[in-house]
Order: sequence, then structure tokens, then C-alpha cells
Amino acid sequence: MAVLPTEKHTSPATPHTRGGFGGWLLDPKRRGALLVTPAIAILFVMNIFPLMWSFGLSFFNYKASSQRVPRFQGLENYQDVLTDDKVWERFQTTAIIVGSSVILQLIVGFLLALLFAKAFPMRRIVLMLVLTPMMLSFVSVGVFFKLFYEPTFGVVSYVLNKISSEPFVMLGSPEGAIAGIVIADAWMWSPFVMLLVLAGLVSVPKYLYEAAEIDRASKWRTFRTITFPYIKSLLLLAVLFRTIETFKLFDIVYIITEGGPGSSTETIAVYLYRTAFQFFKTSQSSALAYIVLFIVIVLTNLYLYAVNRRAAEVD
Amino acid sequence: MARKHREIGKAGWGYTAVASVIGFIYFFPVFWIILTAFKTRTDALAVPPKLIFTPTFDNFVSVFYRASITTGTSQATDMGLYFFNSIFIAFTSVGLALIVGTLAAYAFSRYPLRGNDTYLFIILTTRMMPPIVVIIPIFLMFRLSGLAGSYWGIIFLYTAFNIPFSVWLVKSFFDELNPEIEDAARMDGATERRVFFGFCIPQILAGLSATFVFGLILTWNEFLFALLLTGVETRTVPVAMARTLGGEVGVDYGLLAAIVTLFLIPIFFVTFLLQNQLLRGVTFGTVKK
Amino acid sequence: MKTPNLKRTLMGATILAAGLNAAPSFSADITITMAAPDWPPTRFMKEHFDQTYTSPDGHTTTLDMDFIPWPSFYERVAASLTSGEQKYQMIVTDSQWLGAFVEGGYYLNLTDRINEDPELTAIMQDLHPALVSAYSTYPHRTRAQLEEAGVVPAPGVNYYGFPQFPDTYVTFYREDIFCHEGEMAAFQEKYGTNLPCTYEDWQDTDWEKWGQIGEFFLREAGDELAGETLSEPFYGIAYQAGKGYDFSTMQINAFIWQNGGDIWDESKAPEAQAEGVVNSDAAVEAFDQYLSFLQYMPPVAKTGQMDIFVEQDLYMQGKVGAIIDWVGLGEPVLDPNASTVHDKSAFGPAPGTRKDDGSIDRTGNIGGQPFVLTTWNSDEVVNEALNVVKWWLHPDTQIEAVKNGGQSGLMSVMASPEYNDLRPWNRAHVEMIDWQKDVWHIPEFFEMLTQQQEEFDKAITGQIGAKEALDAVAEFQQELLEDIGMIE
Amino acid sequence: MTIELKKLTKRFGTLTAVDAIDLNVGDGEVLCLLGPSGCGKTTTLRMVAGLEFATEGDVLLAGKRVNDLAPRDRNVAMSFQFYALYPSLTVAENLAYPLYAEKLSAAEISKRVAQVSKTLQLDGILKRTPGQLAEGEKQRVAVGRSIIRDPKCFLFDEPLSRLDVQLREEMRGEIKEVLQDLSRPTVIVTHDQLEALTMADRIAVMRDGRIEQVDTPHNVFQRPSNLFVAGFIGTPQMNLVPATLKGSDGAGIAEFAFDGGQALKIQVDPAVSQLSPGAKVTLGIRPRNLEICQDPVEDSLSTKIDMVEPMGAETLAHMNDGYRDLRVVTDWRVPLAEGDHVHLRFPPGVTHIFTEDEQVLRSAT
Repeated sequence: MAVLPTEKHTSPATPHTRGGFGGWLLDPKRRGALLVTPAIAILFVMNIFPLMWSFGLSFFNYKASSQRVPRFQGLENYQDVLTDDKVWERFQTTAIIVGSSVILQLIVGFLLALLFAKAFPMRRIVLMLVLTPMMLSFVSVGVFFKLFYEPTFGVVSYVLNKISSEPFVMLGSPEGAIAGIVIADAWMWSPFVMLLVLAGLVSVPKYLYEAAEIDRASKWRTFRTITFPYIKSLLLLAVLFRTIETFKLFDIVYIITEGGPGSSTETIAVYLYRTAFQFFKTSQSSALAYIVLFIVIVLTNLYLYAVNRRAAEVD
Repeated sequence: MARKHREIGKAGWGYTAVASVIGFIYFFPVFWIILTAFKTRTDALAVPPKLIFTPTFDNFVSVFYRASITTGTSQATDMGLYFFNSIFIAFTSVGLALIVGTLAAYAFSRYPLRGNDTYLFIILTTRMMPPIVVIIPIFLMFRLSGLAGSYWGIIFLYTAFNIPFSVWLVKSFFDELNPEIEDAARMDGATERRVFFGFCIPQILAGLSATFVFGLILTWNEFLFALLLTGVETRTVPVAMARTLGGEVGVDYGLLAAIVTLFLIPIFFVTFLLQNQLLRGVTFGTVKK
Repeated sequence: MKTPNLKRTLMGATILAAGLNAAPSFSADITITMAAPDWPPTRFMKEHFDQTYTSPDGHTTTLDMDFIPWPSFYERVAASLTSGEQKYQMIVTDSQWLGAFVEGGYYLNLTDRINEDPELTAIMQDLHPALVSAYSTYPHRTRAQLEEAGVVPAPGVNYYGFPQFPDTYVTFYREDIFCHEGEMAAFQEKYGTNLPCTYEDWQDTDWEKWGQIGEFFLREAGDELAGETLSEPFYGIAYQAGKGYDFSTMQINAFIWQNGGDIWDESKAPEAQAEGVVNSDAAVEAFDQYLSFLQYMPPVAKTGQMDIFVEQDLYMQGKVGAIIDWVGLGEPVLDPNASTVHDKSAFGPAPGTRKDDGSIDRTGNIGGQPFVLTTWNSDEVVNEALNVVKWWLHPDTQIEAVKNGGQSGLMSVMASPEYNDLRPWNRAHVEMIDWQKDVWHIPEFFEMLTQQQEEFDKAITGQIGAKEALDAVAEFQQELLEDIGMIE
Repeated sequence: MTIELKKLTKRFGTLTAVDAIDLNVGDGEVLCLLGPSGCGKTTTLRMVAGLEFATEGDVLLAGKRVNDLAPRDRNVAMSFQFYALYPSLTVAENLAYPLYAEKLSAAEISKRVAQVSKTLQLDGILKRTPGQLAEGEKQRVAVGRSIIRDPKCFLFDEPLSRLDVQLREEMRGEIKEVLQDLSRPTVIVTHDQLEALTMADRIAVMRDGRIEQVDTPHNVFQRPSNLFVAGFIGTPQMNLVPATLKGSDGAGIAEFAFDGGQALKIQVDPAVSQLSPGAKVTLGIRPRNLEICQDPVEDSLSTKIDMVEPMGAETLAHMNDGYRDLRVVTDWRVPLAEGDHVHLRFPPGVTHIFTEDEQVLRSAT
């Protein structure tokens, strides 16, 4: 804030008196722009510029492992990517994993939030137990869940082997492998959803619940008419954030299954990694990344549309 | 129905017991990791899995020391430095993002520009890009600017990653405040600086704390960029952690668990301290009365 | 490792950026930064360098090793090279990466240097030809092609790398079980042949017996094993069958080669085909044989996750009687802190396919890593780096390396009388190294490998059959290689 | 149907919010719980509703002990201070809300909603959500929601506190009218005595968790049973003047001495004879009962006008003789000037005497 003028009276409407460049710069008319500048500058240098760079690359046939001079080839990369069955298969896998993981996170996060919505002794401490998973690194979550699932050494396998006579080989089938990844990811990030939902629950005025109790509303009706409206926007926010992040899900998949069995758990993020770093199809991977970005932007806009429409209804 | 029921929203120790059991089940994988930190490799992989064993602190020693190949003497692993790096880099960059983001959020909220929403959306967009695609340009940029391997390089990068989140969240807090009070303060002769620091900031402190914790959680474990952009002396714990994942043996579960356990402590502590703000902060702006 | 210093680091960035490209021509201070995976063989190199190296040219030379965690090693190196960071003067590399990074212009062609420098020539002559073929040549030349030339270095061949850690896979087995009299007798009775107990027994072990061992030692909890009652299931055999990296290809290639099949042969490009070779009847039969043993292995094999580390762990925790794994992973087996079988283990050559004449073909896929020089170094740095190469490949250094958990590719070292006794697997390693061939080295190798691992994984997890998998691999490779002009 | 509270007590930790109160509300009766904030009136109401639990004592609804019943099982209707309208529902849905539990047909529900909305003039706003309503409308919806079904009793928590003065007056009338038709026991919690005086059949004045007096509005006002009630009820506040009894004649003529040497001989309740001369008492007289006269008389005090506040039809004058303040309300036409010396007459029979234990001294009627 040191850049702000120090004069005693600087209501936004008052013209500034200092002259020169400093005066021009500190003119209240420019204050908004001035305040935004540092953020935009950092973003531009660190994010937007590299993004544009790779956007440019996506129209060439550049391979980082080749000395050949890159040739401009227009939309060919986009065409290649979009007509590649492999890519569509990976998108499908990603959709399944994102969908089931986000839904599971919502359910678990929601139930946890209900659990912690009540005030009870030691809540602060018990809540920390549940918040911890999202503070772990992806790598450690991946490694230890893989160990839990391991048929010989794993805790989960050990318990299940005691119950059933068949050896537990969860990651051996495509369905099992997807489940394994979804469980690990949902375990890690349900607390995030819980936090958002809990914040919503805490914000519901208590008297509404009392009124509903007096009005003899059923639990379900109370939830539907009081609780849910209060947490709806936060739930949507949770869905938005988690969808964006799960779309990028890489480490957990790569560690737990490496995309296997076959390619049944290979998400678009893993495939992107392979294309860019293992196959060195730098340009093609940029094109694919922009398609991913496009999809996420569409999803985000759908979300924002839903939220705004609701806001319009209320007004 | 003659059973005594509880008042709405309050519960007693019985509830605590139930919640603790559920909480602990949820926590169990973490508990297992912490337990593993005290196990030898053989105990860590024992079948049946061991809950009771003779704890060893070797893993914790190995976090910081390892034996030389040739002489067998113990050498420092520099893990202490990596812990310092992680804390320094994460706190600085999240703090920086919060400051820069708060300024921008204030502007977006109070001095809307033409196309405000578009700018905001572009800012959010940078968060959606799969990171893999910007790695090569960023890597090259870092090399050209001499930022590779330096603290400031990785700090600025993380700052950039945290800005979208900070701007969006903090803006929603500012939007909740009543600008009339600020105008009233201006009428009373308060400077812009006083309006900002004296009126706005104190009111959204809880929100700022929540943003800080969220940013910290999202930054704390970042791996890919840290791997590629830090040097030997600016390396962070998640990168150093990877040395336990394979080499001469597969995953060194005990060592990994020890590092994870130690690495959990700072962020756990911060989250615990700011827990109340975390809950209050999130509600700001997102729930309309 | 140097004492970390915050201030120096903050200042160091600029100095580093400014200083690397133009190495001063008459300075006596040379720093060689080397990208190395973080594991004992490279740590030894660094420590031993600091203890023993003096520059023959009178420079003050620092070997600055950037120890990168193994699992992230490839990413870190690839990002550094392709971004043009030019940070490293030397790099430890997997042999398969040669093509990609030579074509990218990052790895330095040393052919002329080797030709001009008699010391280097001598080293190349002493290195085992299988290693030279796999670790040094690009475009790839097979051992046979090199030997045909009759001279080392062979004319018309480009040389790049030197062995940092030459690796082969051998059999790790439980002496206490395989040499248990009761078990031996029972095995003899059941199969009419002996349970391999001594090194010589393993020299005579083929895949058929490997399968019998697997079947024989498949025990439930409650069964007896070597006179003791098991509380958990026990398995006889394991080898790599993992989806990751090359963790099934390395073993499957052995089966295919031994059975008379082949992979796409880059040394015969552009005539060599993929279609019809990769999915030949011999290859399918070999792959089927590989798959047929999985049923005897620990259940993780069914998930396609039995990589080289998982089988090692299963062995070290006493869940499996014999595994085929890299010599580089042998050291922990002897470590009482990591291994429950540290005092019960012995090592033999890996099984192979019995030929009509009764001999056993053990053709295998070489492992390990060479190290290379990079292209942006000044002559002075290159010269000094080659001094380091000579120091490293000096027999005295190599013997020390072997003593400290490393391996040597020098035939003179392997032939020295003390060598076999330095580590318990050395005899098997020497025997195996003669059989080694390598997978492809072309820049597209990763794309081929990934697709192949995927198809193999489907077969391993029982989703498709051997033929289907190899057909898919062949079709993919044919198309890809035709696209890039490697097949005409 | 009745509400009975027996030795009802609520403690929060060491704090006793409600202290063993007994109270009956008859069928069709409107009882106001009146008291300053923190006196325990809301807690009492919430215990009747079942939102708080009695630490001791019983709550009986229609003769049945309901202590252990959840609010939903008590069949009470309650209107909350902040109305507690469900923000996501329309007015019509809010009104219908309590009916869902009764499993009525959709037709029946809409019939009742129509009825209530007609009674409370909500027809025009049925489709709006609470966020779009004015305060008065919200209040009416809250009332409507509580009267839409047939509960055992009605409970109102500060029903009018958020309305402006005019609206408050209007609503007072409306609510009173509605309540008369319903003829159920009703408890209204308020801190506004005007509200209590106008709406209640009886008022229970509370202080510190205890009931100080339960009586009709008239009696609470005219015959306060102790110093607290006397001081709490009535605007402007009753004058409470410490005095010493000099003597009395048994027929209620008593003489009092005041600090500063003035004395007064007035007619009070004959029970004053129970006191012996020299007893410390407090005299209570409403500002409207004091008469201003120009010349001193036997039952007058001389004082000086300190400040004059015109209140429209009346004038409030603050008097001070150097020892005590006295408030007087007179017709606006009486000319008063600040600084004037005047005499205040205590007319016979309107002065209350409170003994040292703050209880009123009054002979049984």
C-alpha cells in the first residue's frame, strides 16, 4: 500500500494535485489499475506468457528431442489429437474417474460435515483428524494406498483376505483399479468438501432449525428446505474446484496404477505427461493441453451460469 | 416418545465418542503412515500387519543422516535445509500471493474496470491449465532469467499459482463489506490507506486467514515444479522425499513415513491454530443472507 | 556435499547462468556438474572421486553431482536437456535414452576422441562388447555387428557412453529352502529331477524346471515349508511383470529371444520389420510361456504391479523362494535391516531355454546405466571430463566400486581372481553379461515401450491373450516406424 | 387447554436463568412475559416450546407433563424474534410448512393458506421469498405460520421488536384480534411494556429469573406489588422517593420526612399503620398523579423546575429540589418555565408505599 497517496483527503472523486509522472500514476482514476498491476504482472510473467508460448507451439510440429527446425502446420495437431481414439478413450477414463471421485467426495465430505456441524466437546481436535489427509503429499498418499491394496503386504488386503477365501487383487481389473484410485483421491479431498459444506452448515441461523422443529418438519424436509439452500452455492463451489483439480489428477494415478491394467486408468493428465515428456511430442501435447483447458473452461462456465441463474432467481 | 432428546446443534461427550471413532477411522491411513515411521522395513512389510512392535527411531535419524558408501561414517542429508526451504518458500509465496491478491481483489471489488469479469475469469483460467504444458516454457524462461535454482524463482512461481485463488476468495470477502461505511470514513477525513487498513482489512481477517491456510495446503506438497526448478540448495521436502521411492530397493516406507510425519507437523499446526478462521472465512461471501 | 549457504545460493543463480557457457580457457578450476540418480553406485562415485581424483592436467577439478531421486530422474534430466538449460557436463542415462538425446543434440559424440586417445581406445577394448553395444553405440550396433568389424573401436560406429553401473538379472534364491533335504527329496520324487541348490544346479535350470519350482512351492497357510509350518501363503517363484517403465519388457524380451523370436531390430533398419516379427509364432509361444508362470507367483502378479522392487520386497520378506532380479538390487537383500533372508540367500544365473543340444540359452535384456558427456562443453571441460572417465574406468577404481556395491564392465576386472568373491552374485553376473542384448535406442523408444507395456499388462492381468497383445504391439510399431521412416 | 409451569428452573452452568417459577396460562388467555433483557423470559418461553430443557420443575401442556418431549411432539406454535422465515421458500410455502407434518391433502393445505393469507392480508405477496419482504410483511407471515395449524398453545418471542412505531401499533391490534379468535393459551415475550399492556390478559413481570408479579395489565400498572414492578411499568417511570415515616393515624393519614428537611402528610393505604415511626420507606407516585400548585399545602413538596419536555398533549417536567428528582406530567396548557419554584401535591390514595424489603405495603382487599 506504500504506493498510495498519503495526502489527508483522497476521496476517489477528488482530483489529485501532485504533478509529473508520479501524479499521473497516483491519480485516483488509475487506482484500480494500479492495485491490480502487481498481481497481473506476476501472473503474466509466470503463467500467461508461458501459456501463450505453448499455445504458439501447438501450431508447429516441434519435438523437444529433435534438432529439426519446427514447421508451422496450422491446426494439424488439433486435428490429430481430436481424431485419435486413444485420446477419446483417455477422456472417457478421466470423466469416469473425475465423476465418481467428485461424487464420492461430495457424499463423504457432506456426511463428515453433518457429523461436525454439531458443537461437541473436543470438536476442534477431532476435526483435525479429518482435515489431515489433504495436507499429505500426493506422492505419499499414492504410495501408501498402493501398499494398502498390495495383495500380500497390504492392510486392506490382509483384512479382506481374512473375510474372503479369494485373494484380494483389487488393482487387477479395470473396475477395481479405478475404484482404488477413486478411493484414494476421494479420501484425500473429501475434507476439502467437508470444510466448504461445514462452513455453510455453520452459517445456517439456529432459529431456522428451531422453527422447523416447532413446525414439526421431518428431518428430510428440514434438510431440503433449510440446510440445502444454505450450502448449495458452497457445494457448487466445491464441485467446481474439485472438478478442475481432479481433471489434473496425475501423481496418485501414476503411482498407484501407472494407468493400468492396460490403459484402463490412464487419465488425460497421465497421457499428457507421456506425450509431452516421454514421447517428446511437444507441440501435440500443447494442443492436447489446450483442448483440456477448453473443456475445463466450458465446465467452469456452466458452473458460473448455474450460479448466476440462481442468483438472478433470488433477486 | 419419552426419551430425553438433545437441544438442537449441541451434543455431549457421547457424541464426541462417536465422532472420534468415525474421525479415527478416517484418520487411520495417516495413523498407519505415522506408525510406519517407527517401523523397520521388515515390520513395515510384516504379514500380518503389525500394530504392536518395537518402535525404532532409525527412520527419523535417516531423515537427517545417512552412512557414507565408502567409509560408513554418517553424513548429513541436508534434509534440515530442505525443511527450511519448504517452510520459507511456501510461507513467503503464499503470503506474497495474499498481499498481491488482496490489493487486486480490492481493486476488482471497489474500482471495477470495464470487462472486470473477463479479467477475473482469465485469472482463474491460469489455474485450470494442466501444469505439464507450461513446464518447458517456464523452464526455459528460468534459465534465461537466471532464476532457476534460486529462491525467488520458485517463490514467484508459487505466488503466481496462488494468486487466482487469493483474488477470487478475497474479492468475495470485500464484496460482502458495506462500502457505505468506507464512504462514511472518507467523509470523516480518513485517508485511503486508513480506509483500507483500518476498516476493510480488519473485517476480513478471518477470510484472509482461511485463504492463507488453503493456499498453504495447496502449495505445501507441490512436486513437479519444485523438482524441475529448484537447485540442490533450494530443493524442497517433496522433492527430497522422492529419494525414498526407489533406487536400490523399492519404496523405503519407514523413511518416507518419517519424512511425511515430520513434514505434516508445521502445516498441521498452522491449520489447527487457524481452524476457527478457516471455518468462518470460507462462509464469507459465498453465503448470502 | 558442500555446506548449504543461503546467501551463496541467492547470489549463485546469476553466477551460474553467466558462467557455464563460456568456460575459461586457461583456468585451472573446473567444475563438472553431473546429473546422477540418488543411489549407492553414484554416491560411491562421488565419494571416491573426492577421495582419490587428481587431475592429470593439473586442474583443480570438482565433481558436482546433482543427486536426483531415481523415480524423478528421467523428468529432471529430460526437462533440463530439452529446455536448453545446459546445466550438466556429464549425465548418467539409461541406455534407451541415447537416441532421443543424441538426436536432440545433447549427448556428445565421442568417436573421434576415442579414436585419437589410446587410453580411451584401450578402455573400449577392455569393456565387454555387450556393454559397448548397448551403452555406447548410436545408431545402435549389435554386439555381433561390432565383433564383425574385428577392431575396437569399430569403423563407422558412433560412440557415446561408458558404463556407470552395468546390470544384469540373476536368480536370487533361498538356500535354506532349496537345499532343504526334505524338500529336495520331495521335489525329486515329484518331478524326477533335482531341486536346484548349488550354483551349478542353477546353471542347469531351464524354464521348465522354473515352472516346476513354482508349482512345487505353492503353499497355503498351514502347510509345511522346509520343516516349518507356514502362517501365510508361500510362493516359489517371481519375476518382473509390472506395468511401469520397462518392468515386464525386460523379462519378456528374454523369453522371446531365447525362443528364437525377435523384437524389431533397429540395427537392421530400415529393412527390419515389426509386423510378422514381433508377433511371430515363436514370439507368441514365448510370451505364452512367460504368462504361464504367473499363476505360481504372489497374487500381486495378477494386478500387473509386480515390478522389480515388489518382487525384491516379496523375496526379502520371505514370501517367495526364488526371484529373477537385477544385480543392482542385490545389496539390500544382504542387509539385515531390510531383509529377513539376508543370511539365507544365494545367487545363480537366470534360467533359460534348453536347446536341442542340451545347452541353455540365457539371452537377456541388459539393464544398468552408462554415463555420457554433453555437447555444450568447451574442449577443456571435455578433456577433463574424459580424464574423469579414465579415472572411473581404471581397474583400481572399478575394483573399489565393486567392493562398494557397484559393478564393472571391464573384462579385465571381471577376470581378476578376487572378483568373483567380492560380491555373492558376481559369478552369476559375469556369466549372464555374455548373454545380454538391448531393447531399442531410437528416439521413439518411449512411445514404443509405453504401448508395449500397456499391451503386455493387459495380457498379464488376463484381459487379452498373448497373440492379441503381440499383434497389437506389432501393428502399432509397424505404423509408427513406417511413419518416421525407420521401416521402408 | 392450559399451560402450567411448576417450579420451572433453568441453569446454565452456575448461572440461574430461570429460578423456580410457577405460572398458569388458561385457555384463551394471553399472557405477556415482560422484563428487561436477560431476565429469563425468553428462556422460559423456549422451555415451554421444548427448545431448552428445564433443569428442574415441570412444564405441563393441557395438563400433561411434556418435559421430555421434543418440540415437535408438543404441538406448540411459536413465532421467533427474527421471524425465522425459511429463506428459500416463498411466503405461501412458508405458511404451508407446518401443515406438512399433519399429512393434509394438497387441497386442504391451499385452503388453509388462503384462509390465513386473507386474515393477515398476505394475498399479494404469496409468491415472494422472505428476502423480498418488508419487515411488517415478514412479521405477518411469521404470525400466519404459527396460526395456520391448531396447536395447543401459541408462543411469541418479541413479535414486534423489529417493527417501527407505527407498524407496531398496527400489528398489536391485528395480533390481538387474531389471538382472540383462536382462544388458545398464548405466551408473548416482550421487553416493551406498551405491547404487554395492550395485548395481554395478564402480565408476568420478570426479573433475574423470577416472576415479580403476575396480574392483569391494569393491576400491574395500578397496583405494583413491589418496587421493581413499580419502577419498570409505566412511562415516564414512577417517581420513587425515599422517605422516613414519622407517624400515622391508623386510617391511612401518614406523615413522612424527606432528606433535606421537607415533610409531607398524605393519605396512603391504611396498612401503613403496621410500620412503626422511623421506618425507612420508599414512596411511589406516578408522574401523572402529581399535581402542580402555586402555594404549598400540607401534602405538597416544594421544588424547582429543572427541565421541561413538551410531549404534545402533555408536558413532562423534571423537578429537582437539590435532593431528589421528580417527574411530573401535566396538560400541555399548564405554563411551566425552567427555574420556576413550584409545589407538588401528592393527591390522596395514589401514593404507594414500599417497605425496606422493596415490597408494597397494601392492605388486603
